[in-house]
Amino acid sequence: MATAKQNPIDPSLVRELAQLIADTDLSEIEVEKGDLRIRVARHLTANVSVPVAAAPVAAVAHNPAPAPVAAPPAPPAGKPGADHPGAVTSPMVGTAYRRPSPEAKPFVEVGARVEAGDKLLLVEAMKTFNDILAPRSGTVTAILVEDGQPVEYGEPLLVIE
Amino acid sequence: MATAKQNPIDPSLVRELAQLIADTDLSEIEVEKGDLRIRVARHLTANVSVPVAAAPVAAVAHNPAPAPVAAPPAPPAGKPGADHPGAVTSPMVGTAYRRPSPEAKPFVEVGARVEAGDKLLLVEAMKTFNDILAPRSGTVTAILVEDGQPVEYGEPLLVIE
Amino acid sequence: MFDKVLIANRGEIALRILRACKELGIATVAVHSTADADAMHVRLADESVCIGPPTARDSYLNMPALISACEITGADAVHPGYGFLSENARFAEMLSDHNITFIGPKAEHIRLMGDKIEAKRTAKRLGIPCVPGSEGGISDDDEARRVAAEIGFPVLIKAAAGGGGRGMKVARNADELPHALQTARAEAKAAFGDDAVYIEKYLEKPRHIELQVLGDGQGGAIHLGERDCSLQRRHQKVWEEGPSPALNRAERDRIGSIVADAMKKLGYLGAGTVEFLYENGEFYFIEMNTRIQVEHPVTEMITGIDLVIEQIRIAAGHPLSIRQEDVQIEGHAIECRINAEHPATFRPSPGTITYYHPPGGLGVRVDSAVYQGYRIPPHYDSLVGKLIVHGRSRNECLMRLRRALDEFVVDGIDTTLPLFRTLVRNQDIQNGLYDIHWLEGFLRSGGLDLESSAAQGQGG
Amino acid sequence: MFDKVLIANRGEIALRILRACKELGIATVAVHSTADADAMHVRLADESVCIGPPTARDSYLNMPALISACEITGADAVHPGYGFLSENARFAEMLSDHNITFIGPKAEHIRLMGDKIEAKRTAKRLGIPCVPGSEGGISDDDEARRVAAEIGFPVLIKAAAGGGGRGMKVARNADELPHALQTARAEAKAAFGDDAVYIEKYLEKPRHIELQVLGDGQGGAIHLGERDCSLQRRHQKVWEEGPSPALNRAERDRIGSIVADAMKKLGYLGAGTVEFLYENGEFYFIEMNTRIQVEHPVTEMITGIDLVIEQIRIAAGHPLSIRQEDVQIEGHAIECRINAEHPATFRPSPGTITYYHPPGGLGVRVDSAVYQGYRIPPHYDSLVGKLIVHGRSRNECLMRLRRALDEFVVDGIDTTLPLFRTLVRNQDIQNGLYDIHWLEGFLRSGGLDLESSAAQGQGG
Repeated sequence: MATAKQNPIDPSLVRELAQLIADTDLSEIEVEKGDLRIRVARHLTANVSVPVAAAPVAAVAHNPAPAPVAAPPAPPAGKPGADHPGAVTSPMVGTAYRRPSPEAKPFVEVGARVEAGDKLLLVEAMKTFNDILAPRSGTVTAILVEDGQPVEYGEPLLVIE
Repeated sequence: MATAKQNPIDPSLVRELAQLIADTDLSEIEVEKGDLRIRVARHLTANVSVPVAAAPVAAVAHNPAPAPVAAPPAPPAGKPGADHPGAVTSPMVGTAYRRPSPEAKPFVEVGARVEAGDKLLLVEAMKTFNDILAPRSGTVTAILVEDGQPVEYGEPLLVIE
Repeated sequence: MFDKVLIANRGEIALRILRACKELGIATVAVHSTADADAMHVRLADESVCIGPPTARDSYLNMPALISACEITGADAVHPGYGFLSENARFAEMLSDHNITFIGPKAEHIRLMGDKIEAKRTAKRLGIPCVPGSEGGISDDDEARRVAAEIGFPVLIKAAAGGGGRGMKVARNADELPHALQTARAEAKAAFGDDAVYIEKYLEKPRHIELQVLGDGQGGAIHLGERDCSLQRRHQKVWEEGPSPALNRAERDRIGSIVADAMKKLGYLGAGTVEFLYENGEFYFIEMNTRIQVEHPVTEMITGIDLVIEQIRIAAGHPLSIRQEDVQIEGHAIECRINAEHPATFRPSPGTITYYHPPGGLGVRVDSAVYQGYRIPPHYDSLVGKLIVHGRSRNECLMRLRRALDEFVVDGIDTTLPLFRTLVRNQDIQNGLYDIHWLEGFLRSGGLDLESSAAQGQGG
Repeated sequence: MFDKVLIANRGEIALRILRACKELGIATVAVHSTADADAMHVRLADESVCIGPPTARDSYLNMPALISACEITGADAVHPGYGFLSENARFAEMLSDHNITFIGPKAEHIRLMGDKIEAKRTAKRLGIPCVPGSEGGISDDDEARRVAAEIGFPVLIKAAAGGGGRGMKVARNADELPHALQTARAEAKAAFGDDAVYIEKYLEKPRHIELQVLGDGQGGAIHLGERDCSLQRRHQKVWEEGPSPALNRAERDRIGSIVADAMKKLGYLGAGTVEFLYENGEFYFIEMNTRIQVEHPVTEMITGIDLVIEQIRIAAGHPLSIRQEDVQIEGHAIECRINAEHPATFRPSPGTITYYHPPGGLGVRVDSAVYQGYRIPPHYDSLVGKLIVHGRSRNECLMRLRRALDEFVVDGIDTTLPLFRTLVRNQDIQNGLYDIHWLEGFLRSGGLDLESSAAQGQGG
C-alpha cells in the first residue's frame, strides 16, 4: 500500500486518499510533497474475483444500470433484526396487531418484562386472530411492527432479551 | 473530506486529474510542479480480466457436460512454447516449410547454432514463400512445426536460446 | 382486467406468469417459501411475500397463507401455475369466497376432471373417443368372445374388481382368448374373490398426443392443435413437440373439432389439455388437465398465441379473442425439459449453478428461472429450464435444436442436456418414429453414450 | 452445398453465421485476431485460425491472411458478415481466383452500388424512385425556377461542384427561391470557383425505410418487406422495427414490387437492402447495401425466414426456395442495438462483463456473442448484442420489449440498455410518430432520465 519512509505516516492522509480513490474510481494515487510521498493503489480484481455468487453483488456497486438478478439475497427491506437471536418471528402471513381491540392498550411496550407464554401480539389471517406468545422470559427491547402492519412468514415482530 | 489547511494533498487537484483520466481514457497521469508531484493512474482491464476468466475454467473440472464458453483461453492445442521467451513466431497464416525444396536438407536442425538473420524456415501464403529469419543469435533448442504444417499468426515455429 | 395478480407458484412457471402479467401491464405479487427468497421471479415482481418454510405443504400448498398474502397485498386474482394448487377445486372456491379470481377453470370442472371415472364418463358423453371395452364385468365366456370380436384384437382382460396389474392378460387373437380369460379369471378370483373381468382394447405401441384447448366459459371454445409427448421416462414427459410427426392435417382437424365441440358443450373456462393415446389412426381419451401445462410453449411457438395471457384475459371475463379459423399452425416446435439430474442415472443434482449461458438466435426460446450463482433448492422439482426451438419445418427445427443444445452451458450441477444432445442425433427421433415405450427402451439398451454427446457439445 | 465455410468476421455476426452453418450441417472455420482468441464463435467453431494482431487492417481486413486461412483449412466458401470486407469487390474477385466462393453478391454489383453516383444512376434506370432534381448544374435563374416548380417546394439548392454542406440552401417556397439561389451561388463560387447549382427536392422530416431483398442471380428476386430504421444517432441506427408504423400494406406491396423487379432486371445475387427516405407517401432512394445488415433479424422475426441460411444457399448456386407469395409478414418485430456505451454520453465502455443474464420467454431473441467474464476489446465496435422482440401486434411487441429490457442484465460495463428502457415508454415511440431527426432532438432535450429508467429495471 503506502511506501513508508522513516517518518511516521499520518493515517488521516491515507484515509483521505483512500476516500478519493473510492470516490473517483482511480486505482492508484501517488503524492509527493517535500520529503513526504504517499502512494495508494486499489486493485479492482480482489472484489470481483472471490466467489461466483459474490460477483453480481459487487457489480451492483459499480453499475448504475438496473441489475435485478445481481441483487444480493437479503431479508425483506426495512425489516431489521431478522437474524437477531432474541427476535420473535411471525409464524404466518397476515396482519399484526399490537392490541386486542382498537381502544385497548398494547399487549406489551418496549422495556416491558415478559414471561414465557405471555401474549405479545395478534396476527390475523383469514379473519382469524392468532396469538403470538412469548417463547421465553425476558425484556422487550424492540417492537418491529406497527399496529395493523402486514407481515410475512418469518418476519421479526419484536425482540426479547 | 478533510478540511485542507496546510494540507499537502490538494483534493481538487487529484479530482481534476481523475476527471482528466475519465475524459481522456488515459490510464495514468503524473504531475510535478515545484516540490509538488502528483501521479494518478487507472488500470481497468488488466486487473479485472484474470479472476473472472478463471470462474468458467473451474467449472470445466466439475462438469462432464460440454462447456464451450467455459474453455480457458489457451493457445492452439498441441503448440507448446507459445510463451517461451526464445520462441520465434509466425508473422502470418500459411504453411511452414523446413527446407527450400522437397529434396533439400532442412535449413536448421535442433542443436544448430544460428546467427541473427539466418534463414530458419519458409512460410508459404498465397503461393508466395516468405523467409523466416533468426531474430537473434543462439542455439535452436526446439523445432515446433512439421514440414508442410499449416500455421496461424503468432504460432511458435521454433525456439532459439 | 385485474389490477394485481398473485403468482401462487415458483420456478420457471412463476417467471412465465410474471412475464405475461408485465406484458398486460398488471402488477405482480410473488409469494415464496424461505428456500426461494432469491428466486428470479421474486426479484422481478412488484411485491413479494414470504408465505412459509421450504416444505411445500406449509408454503405453496398453504391455502390460508396464500389468501392472507392476497389480503395484505390487495391482489385481486391468483394464477396457480401447474402442480401445487392448480387443480384444487377447494382452493378455487375459497378464493371465490374471498372475492379473489382464480385464474383457471370453474371449480366444478376441476372436480369433474380430477375424478378419473367421472372424467371418462363425461368424455364419452361429450363425444370424445375413449378406449372401447365391455360396459361392465363379464362372467360369461361366450359374451367375452362376442365383445372381443367387436372391439378387435389385441384385447386386454383385467379383473373387474381390482387394479394394479393383477389379473391382467393380453389376448392377441381369438385363439389366445380362452386361455387368457381362464388365467385372468383365476387370478382375479384369487386376488379379489370375484372372477368377473373387463375386456378392453389393448394398445401396443401408442403415442401420447394431447390437444390444447381454450374456453371462455360463455360457450366459446377452440383447440390449438396437438402436442406429441410420447417421449417419456417413468410417465414423466421429457421431449414434447408439435405438430405430431404422426398426424396429418385432416386427423388434426377431426380430433380438434371433436374436442373443441366438447368444451363448448361443457362450457369450459380457461386453458386445458385433453390427453389421448393414439394408435393406428385412432384416439383414445386418457384424461383432461384443467391447467396450463409445462409443455405449453410448444403450442405458443407454432400458433404465436400467448396461452398465459389468454388464460388471464378469459379469467377476467373476456370472451375468446381468437376464432378457430384464426389459429394457424406455422412450422414446428420442440421442447426439451432440462432437469438438474444426471443424464444417465437421472439422480437429482441440486446445487449452485457456477456458470450459465443460454443459447440465443432465431427460433430459440429459453424458459428458465435460473441464473449464474443460483442455488437449486433440494425441496422441489428438478426442472432447470425448458429449451423450446421453432423452425419452419421439422427438419429445420431439429437442426436448430441441435445447435442450440450445443451452445447451452449449465455448470456446477448435472443436467439432462447430454441426453438431448444424443436424442436430437438419433435416427428414430429424426424420423419421428417413436411411441410411449421408445425412450425407456432406448435408455435400457444403453443408447445414451455420454462421451460422444460431451464431444458434440464442445463445438462439433 | 459447401463443405466448410470460413467466417471472415467477429462478434455477434460471426456467431450468427456460425449458427446458420451449423443448422445447415456445414463445418465452420473461425478466424480471429489475437484480441479475439476468447470469442464465443471461436470456441464454438469446428476449427479456428489466428490471422493477425488486433488492428483490423492486419487481421480482419487482411485479404492474403484470409485466403491463406482458407487454404490451410480447406474452406470452400467465405462469409464476410457486415463491415470489414463484406462490400469489397476485390476480395470477392480474389476469392474467386482461388476457387473459393464469396457468400455475397457478384463483384460487379458490389462495385456498382459502392459508387454513390453509379448507384443512383442504376436505381433510376431500374425504376427505383430517387430524389427528384435537376439533371445537371443550373446556371440560369429562370431554369432554376422552372425546375423548382416542377419538383415542388421545399427545394434544396446545392453547389454542383462540391459537397460537405457548403453552398447548400433551402427554399421553402417560390418567394424564398431568388435569395436562396443567390446565396448558394455566391458560396459555391467562393468555395469551388463555379456557381452552377443542383436543385433537389428537400425532405424535412423523412423516415428511413429500407427494403430487404434476396436474389438468386438467375433472374429470381423477391422482397421481404421493410424495416423502419428512423431512430438514429449520428447516422448510426439505434432501434429498428418492421413493419414500419408509417406504411400500409398497399404502400409496402407497391415499393416492394418496384424493388424486387429492379433486382430481377439487375440479376442480383444474394441478400441486399435498398434504403430509402420516406416522406408524405413517397420513397426516395439513398443507397443499396450489398450485404447482410445488422438489423436483418427484424425481417427474420416477421417472415420466419433465416436470411443467412438463404444467403448461403443462394451462394451455393441454388435458386430461390421462396416465392414472393410465400413471404407473409406476421406480427411485428423491434430490434434494440445494445452498445457498450454510456446511455447518456455515449462514451465507449470497453471492459469485462462481470454479470450477464439475457431475457427469455416467448417472442424474445438475443443475438449476442458476449458471455459472463468476456472482455470487450477496445479495438472494435461497441455492439454488445441485439435484443429482438416479436409480437402479434406492434402493441404486444412493445409490451414484450419493455419486460424483456427490464430482465436484461449486463454488469461491469456501461450499456445503452437504460436508453431503450426510456424509449419503449415514450409516447411518440409508442405511437410510431418519429422521423430521422427525432432521436437526436429527444437526446438534446434531455429526454433520457437515467434515474427513472434505472428504477424500471429493478423490477417495476
